[in-house]
Amino acid sequence: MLGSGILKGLAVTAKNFVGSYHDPARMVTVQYPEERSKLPENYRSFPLLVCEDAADPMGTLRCVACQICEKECPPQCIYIEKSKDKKPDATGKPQLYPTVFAIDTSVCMGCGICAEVCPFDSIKMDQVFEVAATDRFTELLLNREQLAKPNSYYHSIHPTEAAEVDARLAAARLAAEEKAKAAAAAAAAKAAAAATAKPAAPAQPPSAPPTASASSTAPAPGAEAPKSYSRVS
Amino acid sequence: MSVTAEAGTFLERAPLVLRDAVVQWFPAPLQWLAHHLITIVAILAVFGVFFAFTTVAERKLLGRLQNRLGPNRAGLPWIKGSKLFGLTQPFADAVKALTKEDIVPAAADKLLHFLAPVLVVAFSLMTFAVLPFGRNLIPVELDAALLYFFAAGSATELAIFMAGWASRNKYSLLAAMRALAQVISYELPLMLSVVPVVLVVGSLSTSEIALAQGGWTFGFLPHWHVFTPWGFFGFLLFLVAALAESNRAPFDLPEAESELIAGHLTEYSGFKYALFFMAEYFGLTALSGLGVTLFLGGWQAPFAFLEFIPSYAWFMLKLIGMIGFFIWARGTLLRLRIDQLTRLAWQFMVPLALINLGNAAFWALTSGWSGPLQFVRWGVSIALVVGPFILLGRGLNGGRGPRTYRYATS
Amino acid sequence: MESLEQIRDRLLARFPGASITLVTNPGPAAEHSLLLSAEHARKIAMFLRDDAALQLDYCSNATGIDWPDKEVVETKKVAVPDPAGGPDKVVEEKTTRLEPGYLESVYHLYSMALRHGPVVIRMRTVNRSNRVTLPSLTPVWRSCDFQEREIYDLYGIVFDGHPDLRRLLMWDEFKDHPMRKDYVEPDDFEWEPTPHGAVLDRAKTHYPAPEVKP
Amino acid sequence: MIGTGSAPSPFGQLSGPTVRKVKDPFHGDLLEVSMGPQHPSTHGVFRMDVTLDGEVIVKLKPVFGYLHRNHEKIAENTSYLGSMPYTDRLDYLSSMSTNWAYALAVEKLAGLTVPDRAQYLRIILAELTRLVNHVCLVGFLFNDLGTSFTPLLYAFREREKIIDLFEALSGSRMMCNYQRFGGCRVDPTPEWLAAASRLVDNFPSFLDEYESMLTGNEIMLARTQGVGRLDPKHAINAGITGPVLRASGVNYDLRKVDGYGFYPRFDFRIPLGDHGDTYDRYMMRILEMRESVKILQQAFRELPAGPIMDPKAKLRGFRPKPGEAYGRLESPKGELGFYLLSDGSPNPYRYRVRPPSLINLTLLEEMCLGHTVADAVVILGSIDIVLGEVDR
Repeated sequence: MLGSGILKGLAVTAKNFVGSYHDPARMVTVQYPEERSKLPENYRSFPLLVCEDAADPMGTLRCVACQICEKECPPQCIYIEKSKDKKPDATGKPQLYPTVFAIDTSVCMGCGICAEVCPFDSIKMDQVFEVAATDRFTELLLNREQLAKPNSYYHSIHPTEAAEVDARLAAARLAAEEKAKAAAAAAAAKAAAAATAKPAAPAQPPSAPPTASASSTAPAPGAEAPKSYSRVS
Repeated sequence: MSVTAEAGTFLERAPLVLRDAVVQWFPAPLQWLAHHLITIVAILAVFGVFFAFTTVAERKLLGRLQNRLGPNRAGLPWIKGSKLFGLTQPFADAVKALTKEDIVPAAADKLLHFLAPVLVVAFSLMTFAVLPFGRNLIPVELDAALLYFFAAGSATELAIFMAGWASRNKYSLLAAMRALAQVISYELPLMLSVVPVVLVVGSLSTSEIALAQGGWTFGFLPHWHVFTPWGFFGFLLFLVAALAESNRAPFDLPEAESELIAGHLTEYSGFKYALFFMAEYFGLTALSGLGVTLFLGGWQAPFAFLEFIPSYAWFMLKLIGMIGFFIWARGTLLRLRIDQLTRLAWQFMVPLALINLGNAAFWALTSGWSGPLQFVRWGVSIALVVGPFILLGRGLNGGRGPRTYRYATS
Repeated sequence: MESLEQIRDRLLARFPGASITLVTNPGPAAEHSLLLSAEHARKIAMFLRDDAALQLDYCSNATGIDWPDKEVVETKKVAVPDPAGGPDKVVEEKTTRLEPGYLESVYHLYSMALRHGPVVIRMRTVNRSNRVTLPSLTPVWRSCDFQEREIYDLYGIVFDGHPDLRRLLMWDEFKDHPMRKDYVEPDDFEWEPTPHGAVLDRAKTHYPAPEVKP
Repeated sequence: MIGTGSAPSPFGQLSGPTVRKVKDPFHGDLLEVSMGPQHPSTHGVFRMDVTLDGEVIVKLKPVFGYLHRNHEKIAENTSYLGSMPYTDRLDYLSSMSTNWAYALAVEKLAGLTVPDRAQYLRIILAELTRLVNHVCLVGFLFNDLGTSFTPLLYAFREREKIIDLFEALSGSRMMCNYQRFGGCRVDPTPEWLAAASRLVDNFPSFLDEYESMLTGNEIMLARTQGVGRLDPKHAINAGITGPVLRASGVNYDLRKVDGYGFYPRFDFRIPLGDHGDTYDRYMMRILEMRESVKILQQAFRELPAGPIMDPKAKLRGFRPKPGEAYGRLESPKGELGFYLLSDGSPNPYRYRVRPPSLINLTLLEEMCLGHTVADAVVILGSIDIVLGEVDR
């Protein structure tokens, strides 16, 4: 009969009207600034740079300025300048580090490819989505001081992934240590062999002591950064 | 208008007593003027506030129908963090509308463009003059109140046409034409759905019609017209026609957002836009008030033991109920096309309203039947309503209906 | 479906004057294609659409490809007689030859009726100038309508016989064809000073970044 | 351009209706209206130059390009991987399908294989995307039909639940960037799978409620049945694909025809319409969603364990051998194809998207002629376009 479809429709909306008062499956609205729905662990917004030590972020960046992310970034929003000198990285190997690491977040589309291709687990995706600025040309261009976040922060936003990364890095560090030890042992053996012939040269480990924490050996960040780029004054 | 306040509870008499008291302060030659001014101010105040809260109620109700919260943030500006369930939202909206820039298109007819919102509000306010808001509470007692109501009510569509034409916008022009087509189509069924009431009551005066619906059958069934077959059916026709007349969904063709952007309102902004908005709600309220008066017993209480509640409260309650239904329908239904709209009016509603007129005549003639004949009376009356409805409905549907579909598996 | 060679042979038998070449696709997809000469292309397309065994009633994709002029370096070993009378010296002689570029349009055809495909056909223009024409296949497959307009817009191939050949994506007053490999973006492309695109330079000039407010 | 070159307007220059004199004195004047690019119902910045006789359309020309960003050129200057996030932005309502289409073409180009688990995950996500897309389409269609957002918001409520799942899996609600060449990026946790399975099981009840609300509504039937008919012969010739084609009764669904992915392992049916009008196109979406639910339930039952990436696939320094490939799949909107031509460099030499949204608009004018403005909006809504894909 004419009108039955209309009545059915009215019944459905009435059901939803009542349901909106008691049924959470129907009422899905969240009052945003006061209530927040939980972000999933995989959520990504903009990139961040992981550093080991919150006290000395510039000294302990994991980034080795390999520039892979710069190349792979689809909108080309990353800009990196390599350092001239080297300093030990997380695994203790002497590595370059970025003197400039800038990401233009007004261009960044948050695709996460930089984090995916980073072989050093240095660039990761942040979860801060309330990014606002009054000037889109300068305030959204983040430099490395603004990008650097300690590992503990990374753990707090992506616990599972960060644990995996830490395990991987620990394994790498262990391997490097063992390799260094083996090299040291070999060198020592060689030295000992040499010493039997020529007891003059003392044994020298081939690289910086791997057991030393990276932060302690790194030079102060302000000191090594070129003057024109140093923001902290 | 009957000046003497009848006996009744104090609350029932309060508005009239108050008015008479204030009128007494004026010198005698000015009392008639004071009398009318007070009435006008009272209507403006009551229905102005009512309009404000209707907008917020509509938004909240629609929100809940759509599983949203609706506006719930606007509180008092000087109390930080106050929310008041968003009840002050309309006042914030009013401030916004007042402070917005008023843009008039360069090519527009400036005078008509300005006049249209003024006229649309004026016409829609005029209809309030003949609504009996309570026992003896009617602004102007007219013998031909219904005719006056329709005359004033349909004039609003002319103002809409004016707005559409004066804007010099193609969408507005289309909207104006639609508004005219709509008013021509729906004036007729609207009036024809009202004629049975006039026929049965024997008066065009709205207060008489409201009075005639007093009393109860068996002590519990009110004598409201909606509880008779012809009245129920007439009420349905009236509802549909009123929706169309007040340009509400599913008949909001002049304003059709998805087709004509905002129709005749496309080139309006700021307070002029707000005036159109106001007029729409005034028209809706007035038509609902008329529906309440004609079919839902006016200000009559539904049960005898509830009569201690003042009559104007009953009127308001019924009014709110009807507006609630309009909002509900808006939240559910989709829009007709203009040709379907006119076809619905001419091929379905006009014939049905005419049949219903005959039905009412039958009902009036057989008022003396009693005993088993009473059942015959009801049966014949219902058949007169349902039969044509189904037949015409089938014709209107034109073989449309749900379909079955075939499937391929490879 | 018959193989592409069979189709080619059938076409050659049916259209004796036409030149139809098989273009092989070296990739793992191995979707080879037929290169049609422009003058017979529409007739061949009609045949492909209406032939009972093929019924390629659906042209899924039409696209253009730009092959710019290429310098080909050819090395030839030339025996130079030794003036001293010794044995001939073999000298490698390098000649550079300019291989003229061309624009190409590629159509992927399928059959909805027989559910096979794709048959890829392609056509090449003579050169890369601004008024290079190819026959339009829109009269054969209406689905080429917008796609050929797009090719015209982005590559500048003018399709003869297209019912409504206008630019599709760029505005009508636009001059160049942006998908050509040698397209140079105009400098005043965006009047607004935006960091997009030139971000690398900007990063240099804008570093040091402003103070971060605590 | 239409609308500018005609007789001087009697109403002045700015916003006056451009009225063109027609020779026939009994025919009245025609009104040229530019619907769009700012119009509530053109689903973005689409524009139709419409010529009206009263309210009846006598001419309609679609105008594109307001969202053109030359995606193909960008992709030709980016590595293969770098184009993946851009494909999200083509059909931003169904990015998982678009990702897959691109991955499919690259896999065909480079000869990569996809592990079983990834194949199942792709089907799960593509079908969830189909639900998202169709539920959005239906909601928007009702909005075009003039409801006050109610069906749209019910639809968005359910869509929200699905894109919450996408967010939990891929990190982004709409710009998923999830598929990779030779597999998928993230392996879902068992909790995610359980939540998705629960959602899918509840989906038919939502559809039932949704359908009881408006499918049988008399106004809905009057507005959609017989409106915008498309006959199969023209539809095939115009390359129209997807639900729009199947509403005209042509049984052509790439999930069955090409059998890409693991679709041949799945048991599902293809709904077909007989009238090819707007109502059929609407019902195709509803029925396809019901079939998608079946596919999803089967996929959740059969999902195998194992790796999700082809070990041969390389993330960095990906250079396919020279060659070309055309990969296509049944996106929710129709046949989405990617044509790739590699010259052995890290960037594609030619990268082409075959956008179903654009090509499905080929017959828009024919479908709208003789109908009113109100119908044109509905017909456009029933075709289901996303301007990100139309304009690229």
